[in-house]
Amino acid sequence: MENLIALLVAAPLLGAAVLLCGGRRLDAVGQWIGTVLAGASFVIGVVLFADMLGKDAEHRILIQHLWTWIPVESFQADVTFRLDQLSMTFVLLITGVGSLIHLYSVGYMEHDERRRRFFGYLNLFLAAMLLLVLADNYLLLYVGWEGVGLASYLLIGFWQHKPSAATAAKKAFLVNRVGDMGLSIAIMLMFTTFGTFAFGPVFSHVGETGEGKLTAIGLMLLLAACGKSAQVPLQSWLGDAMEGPTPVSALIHAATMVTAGVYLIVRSGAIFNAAPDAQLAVTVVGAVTLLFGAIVGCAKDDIKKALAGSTMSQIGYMVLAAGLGPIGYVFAIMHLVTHGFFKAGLFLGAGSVMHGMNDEVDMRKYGGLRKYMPVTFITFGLGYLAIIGFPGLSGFFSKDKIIEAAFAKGGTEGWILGGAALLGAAITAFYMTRVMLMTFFGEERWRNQPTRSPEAASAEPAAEHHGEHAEPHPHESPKVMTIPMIVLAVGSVFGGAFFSIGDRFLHWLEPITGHSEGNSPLSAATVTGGTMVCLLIGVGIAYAMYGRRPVPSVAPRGSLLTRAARRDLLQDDFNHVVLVRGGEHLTRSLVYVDHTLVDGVVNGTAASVGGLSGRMRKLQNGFARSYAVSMFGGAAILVAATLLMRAV
Amino acid sequence: MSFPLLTATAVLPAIGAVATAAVPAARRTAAKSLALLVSLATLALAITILVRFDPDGGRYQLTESHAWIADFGVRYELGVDGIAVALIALTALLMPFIILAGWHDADPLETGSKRWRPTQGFFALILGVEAMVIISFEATDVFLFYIFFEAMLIPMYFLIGGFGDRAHEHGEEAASTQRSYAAVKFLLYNLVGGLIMLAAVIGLYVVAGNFSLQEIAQARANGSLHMATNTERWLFLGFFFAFAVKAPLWPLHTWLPNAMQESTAPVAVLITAVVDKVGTFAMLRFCLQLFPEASKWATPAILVLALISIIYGALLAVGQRDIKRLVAYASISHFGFIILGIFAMTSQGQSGATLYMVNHGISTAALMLVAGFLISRRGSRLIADYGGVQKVAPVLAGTFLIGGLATLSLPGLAPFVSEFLVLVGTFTRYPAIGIIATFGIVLAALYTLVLYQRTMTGPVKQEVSAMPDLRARELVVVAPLIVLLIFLGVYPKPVTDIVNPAVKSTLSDVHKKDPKPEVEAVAK
Amino acid sequence: MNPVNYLYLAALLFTIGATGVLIRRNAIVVFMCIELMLNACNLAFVTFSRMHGNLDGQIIAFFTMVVAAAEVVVGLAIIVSLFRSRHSASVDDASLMKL
Amino acid sequence: MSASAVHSLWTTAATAADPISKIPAPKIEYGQLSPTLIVVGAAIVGVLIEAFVPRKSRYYAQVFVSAVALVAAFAAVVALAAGGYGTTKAHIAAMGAIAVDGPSLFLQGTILLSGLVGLFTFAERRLDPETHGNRVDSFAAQAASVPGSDSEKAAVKAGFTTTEVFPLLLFAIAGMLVFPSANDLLTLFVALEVFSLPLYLLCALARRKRLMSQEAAVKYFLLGAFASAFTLFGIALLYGYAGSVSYATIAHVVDGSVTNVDPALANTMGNDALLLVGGAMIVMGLLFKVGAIPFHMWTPDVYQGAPTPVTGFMAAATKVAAFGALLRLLYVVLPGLRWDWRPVMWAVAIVTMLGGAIVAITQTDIKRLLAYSSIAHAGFILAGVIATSKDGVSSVLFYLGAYSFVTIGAFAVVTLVRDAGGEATHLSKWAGLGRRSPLVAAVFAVFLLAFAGIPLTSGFAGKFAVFKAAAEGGAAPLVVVGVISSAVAAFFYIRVIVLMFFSEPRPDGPTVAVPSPLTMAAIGLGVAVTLVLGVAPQYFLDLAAQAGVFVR
Repeated sequence: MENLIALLVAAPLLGAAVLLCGGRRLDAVGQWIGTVLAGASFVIGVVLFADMLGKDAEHRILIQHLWTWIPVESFQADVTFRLDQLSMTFVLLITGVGSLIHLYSVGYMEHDERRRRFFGYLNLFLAAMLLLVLADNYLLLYVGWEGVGLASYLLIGFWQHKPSAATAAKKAFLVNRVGDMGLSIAIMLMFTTFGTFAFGPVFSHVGETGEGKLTAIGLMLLLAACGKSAQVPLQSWLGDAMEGPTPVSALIHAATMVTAGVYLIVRSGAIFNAAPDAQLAVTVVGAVTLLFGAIVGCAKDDIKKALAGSTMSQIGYMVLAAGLGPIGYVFAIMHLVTHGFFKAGLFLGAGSVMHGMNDEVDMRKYGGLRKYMPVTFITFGLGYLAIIGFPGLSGFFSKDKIIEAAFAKGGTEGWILGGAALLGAAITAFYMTRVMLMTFFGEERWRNQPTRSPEAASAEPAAEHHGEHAEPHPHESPKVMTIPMIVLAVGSVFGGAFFSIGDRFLHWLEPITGHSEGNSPLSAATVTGGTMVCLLIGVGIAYAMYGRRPVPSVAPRGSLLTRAARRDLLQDDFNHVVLVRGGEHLTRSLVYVDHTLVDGVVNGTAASVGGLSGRMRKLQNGFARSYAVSMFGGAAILVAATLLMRAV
Repeated sequence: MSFPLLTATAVLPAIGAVATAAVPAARRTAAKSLALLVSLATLALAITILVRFDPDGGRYQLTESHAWIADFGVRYELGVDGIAVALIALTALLMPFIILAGWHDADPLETGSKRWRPTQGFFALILGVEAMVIISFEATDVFLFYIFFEAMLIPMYFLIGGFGDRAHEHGEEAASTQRSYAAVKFLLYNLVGGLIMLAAVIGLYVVAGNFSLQEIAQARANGSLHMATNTERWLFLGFFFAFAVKAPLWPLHTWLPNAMQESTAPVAVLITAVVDKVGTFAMLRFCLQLFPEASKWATPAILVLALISIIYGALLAVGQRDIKRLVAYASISHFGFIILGIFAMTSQGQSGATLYMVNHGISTAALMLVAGFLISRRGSRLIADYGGVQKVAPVLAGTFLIGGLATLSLPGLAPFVSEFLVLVGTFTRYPAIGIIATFGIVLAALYTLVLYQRTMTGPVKQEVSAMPDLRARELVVVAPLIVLLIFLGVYPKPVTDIVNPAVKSTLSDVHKKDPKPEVEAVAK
Repeated sequence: MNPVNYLYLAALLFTIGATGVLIRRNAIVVFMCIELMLNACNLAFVTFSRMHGNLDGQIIAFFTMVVAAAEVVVGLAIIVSLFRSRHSASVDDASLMKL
Repeated sequence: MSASAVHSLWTTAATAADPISKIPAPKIEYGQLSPTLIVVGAAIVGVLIEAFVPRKSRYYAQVFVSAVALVAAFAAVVALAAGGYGTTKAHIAAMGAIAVDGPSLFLQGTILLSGLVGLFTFAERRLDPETHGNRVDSFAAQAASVPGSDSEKAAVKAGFTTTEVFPLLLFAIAGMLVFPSANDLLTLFVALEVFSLPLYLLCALARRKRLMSQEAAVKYFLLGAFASAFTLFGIALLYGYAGSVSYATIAHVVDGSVTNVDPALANTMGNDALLLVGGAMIVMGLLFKVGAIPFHMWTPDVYQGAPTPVTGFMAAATKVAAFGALLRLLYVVLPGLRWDWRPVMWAVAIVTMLGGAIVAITQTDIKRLLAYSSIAHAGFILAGVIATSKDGVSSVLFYLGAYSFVTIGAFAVVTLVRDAGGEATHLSKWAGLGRRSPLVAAVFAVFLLAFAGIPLTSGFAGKFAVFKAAAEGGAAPLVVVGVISSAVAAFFYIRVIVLMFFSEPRPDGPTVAVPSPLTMAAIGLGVAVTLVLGVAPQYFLDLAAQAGVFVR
């Protein structure tokens, strides 16, 4: 059975290779090759899953050793896959959602002449992501880790002719690299500490080293997670990443890749459990980010950016949960999965809206779309209910559990974290309602509008085939796009319930992550109630602001906070001033130094020798008598020196 | 006595060089094909060496030893260890690509006399360099090594000064003056280094009485040859200086950007990918084996310099406006990594460094050659003159991107393996330095992606709108390199297996052991 | 009388000759000064010969004279040809080659 | 000393019963002196040829005689060496005047060979365009006629050539043969003059640029005479110090190993002031010949002005002879004084190496450039001289051998590059030579690289040998300085190469004349020796090593 594991990765990899090297002759069928291979990978996943369910809990770990990768003395890196419940969960999520989004893209990218390459990249991403979750040691994981980074770079910058896209892609890669630094340092630390970086040995020997080392490792892992999962302080790239095609935003920047950080933390649970300080740091980062993202989400008028903010904040939840240790791991993953459903759904919905609105992304130019694109409206709506945690829907279960766990951490920390989580829930409700209202309700602000706000100009070449001018004609998207949305909507409705009833998910993952019930100061019921209250408050405020009165189609100046939030709470400005400007100055001055100082010294020496030569040359003045003088002087010196030598 | 394989491998290209030079002026293509054939034949010989070499065999294999200049205690001694084998293979491997890539670089445009044969000269010189590089990898006699280490400069000098980019922003006159400036700079830097090494070589003779690497190393080991501490240090510095210039190590690096900027892309590859490797290789083989104590004494300083090279080179690469200069500074940063790995004195570090030499050779070749194709199309080296190439020449852009990704050592591509080994190897002994060096990978991403973004993406510039995509010949050059990058990235074991034993014995020469992990997590 | 004085004289003559070479312009005069130096040497030889009581010095003196004579031949030939082509025997005029 | 003692000198002489029997007949080993004698004989024959052979056939006769003589002399040297006179049977010949030993034989061989090659360049008659249907060489048609005068035109028209150069050359060579093997100071001095005077004349005989040629001759002559005056005075002082001019005796006195000093002589004999001053002055004379700073200033002017074949011969052979004599003087006569002269020579060597290299950087005339390079090389050789060890001697011998051929070859190439005004020696004219005639440029590049001491050329082997000896002799600082100055020197050799290969050829650039087999032979030999001594120097190193011992 374990021999199938390699195929999981191989299928999409093959797809990528074929599509990228295949050349123009594959342009026609490219999208289908990609989709089929993604599907194939999903099927294999399902088969393995079925097989795994067949076994009992302790025999569910499959190891497939492929080959020895880097053997240098004690440094032994192998290409070994490990399929256990945790990775299984991810495999299904990745391949499942992935396949759906492939399908969706077939319609979405229909008119893009570089479609073949797009699907190639998507497959590449799947392969890398699967490698990431299937790796049995950190170095191999690192390969997948950077692989997904590459894929996201390529996909964000897919419309390379747009400078904004290219810049966003570069930014994403760079910020991720900063995180990757953390991961590589963590690996080095593990190697020096344990002499290996394979999961098994490291986790089993965690106890034998000091907490300091482990904390260091944990913090480095956290840094990596921050980069990949867009957590504060490395979150700045996610917003810009929306430059990519919407399916990409759905798959990579909502459902799967950005959750890799959570995977990393949960996977390294053993280490974190032994390093409380690191755990605390994780929870703090999570809490901060979930608020940060939420606030940003409130201020954005660009529908995708608003959703991006929400993604950030939702992942904040997961990280927070993961930071709580055994209490939270399972729920972190569970929320991750449900979030995968509804956030992907929401993005696809947003994509569908844009598709119908000449790729308009400014929600202020939407409004009252529900009757033009019913399917989109319904699926999006369900996703919306799920994310705000409407009772019974998936978000409700997963998020609720996290909030409970946060309180269960106990002590002041527990209160603070729990409070943050609750507040987050309220804000989530607010901004999602805002999105909902601005898009599907209210008067139709897109009528007699100068279409296509300049910043969205030529946003997506698909537009070139729609009317560039006059007002848009909102319409429902083709089947190939709506079907995936529907499927995901189903997932986001029933997923949570399915997982939580009888703690299925808990029992499924427990053998890997371990689980412990914290002693919550509040009863589960209280927490749920509190959540509900927050939810209502959020929705209420949003309704008051955007449902009752008309939405101005140009953004009002807004309060200081709003304006800050619109600019991602000034985080980018900070980066720009400190890193970019500073960096430019540094490099420019270094170039100068290299030219004048380092090079100058050498050239200076050469020049001075030349000058000396020129001066000495003058002595050769052509007059025989002066030559005689020098000889005479020379002789005198010679004699004097010889005598002197004898004297001393 | 068996067939002198090593000598043959070095002599073949030498003969080829003479033959190529002798081809009449009119028969240019003949000369080119001849050169290509010779380089391929040399590759075949190199592969034979690879096959005949037994990783678990003695330290130096396929040895040859003949009397040469008894008065100077010099013998004609050849022998290869794993490190040398790897580098010889690299050299022989790159040559055909270099020749193929430079196919049209030396077609004469100005009318010299009937007997003026730049094309023949160009390829003859390239083969000459190959011969000298190979023999200096093979030499186990210090003097023999020195001779070719020095002699190498002359053909390189003519290659740099004699042949430059076709189109030049300031016209041919300015170009030739800049070229000869670069050439002279290259030569003087390396000559000064070499001459200082000469003093040390003489000193070594005075101390040791002969030049046989094995004998001296042995004598050092069993204590029969004692060097006064200061003597050893001075000699070490003499040797190291020369190698540091060649490598190049900050602050002796400034010749490299000029040289690479002014010479044609294939020659630039020849410089960084092949010739400079002799410097780092020699550190590993000569500095450590001949002067173990002094090496250890100098390690801290050298590590710091290497660290500076890494960061400094990367930062300057970010600040460059000229594609070739950018690659040059990137190389400086990479050489910093190599030297770091060598002097970390751990098996990971040194194996990594050796692997790095190979991988850097391949990756730079890929990146630089594609850059050369790009430049030859547009006739400018300035980054600012490009934009949106990806749209008009996707394959070119793709290969360029892969080359770039290799340069920023993306996991899955060969350079990652070596770079990570170097980092780990350094980290295990000097955590702080290891961490600072890690910043290099972020900067690498920065300069590579900036380069790619400015040249390949964005709206299509008017001048590049008509740019043709890679031609067959160019694809033949690039594709194998890329395949190799991926293969060695996924399965570097063949190389490491060859290299590891050599590194092991080098380490034992300097009496260094890998630091033990704190916890014995893996059962031995 | 102490023969050492002759040595002093010889040294004096030698110095005078050398000085003349350094300060005089006319090639002929310069050449004469050189001859003077040679003769100073001869004087020294003869004096030493007398002091040592062996004849070597005196014989050497003869050799020196012969050599000096030969030098005169060559020297005058060169100087005269120079004079004829330049119409001046000043050594300072002959400074085409410099630097 | 008392009057009576002096009086006794005469009386003894006067009261000799049978004076004839008192004077012992000199015993001359003609066989061992044969090389010198052959050359001198040939020179005299040459003079006779000038006197009796009709003008038309003089040239051929002269060339023939000189060539035969030189070859024969070389054969004689080889025979002597083979006879073991270089090693086991080495001894003092000709009543203590000449030392026949390793160094002298080796150097004589070198001088003869470079003399032969020099002869080839002298005899070259294809480079200058034929005037009035007469082949002409690079020597004045009639030295006596005033430049540009009618008589000169007439002489040219008549197709005169100064065939006297060949006997002159032979005389010079004869003197050079004696110079390094002279074993007493008188012989040294005579030999010095014997090879100097012909050179003075040869310098004046250029066919083109006669004014410069004559000027060179005057400068060379005046300064040379000036220097030899110093030498002579030095000899006088040494004589005064030791009471003899024989090397052996002086050495003994210096060592203090001489017994029964006549108290009457005590006040001069063994007076160190005399010794030191005298020694310094002789050394100065020799340093003048080798062109060491500060006695070098004649070198550039003379090298530039003299006819290029003469320059080449002079640069090579004079250095060989002078360094031979210097070696013998320092190793045989003044070893006891080592601690006095070594520091001084150190200084001279350093100044010479650096000075020569640095000034050369800014030269614009190829011949002057080579002159300064030869100065720098003198410095390198001095480093070997200072080693004061057997290795030192042999390394210097090897270096001289290697150097002389490179030099003659280089100057021979210079004679090929010509324009309307004769040889085009200004560097700017050499621009792009590599494009015009790659072969010549390549050959010259080889010579330059040899000068620069790039590996695989004889220059490197020689430099290595010398520095090695110096380092072993404990002169490590000298080696470092030498290395640095080689770096500086490399710069201007490279500059010439850049000029030849990388810069665009001038439209008014010079043409490269196609020489006769003679010059080709000279150049070819130069290249061959350069490469052979660079790649496989072992045999010659052995030779030099065997020849490294002086006889006392």
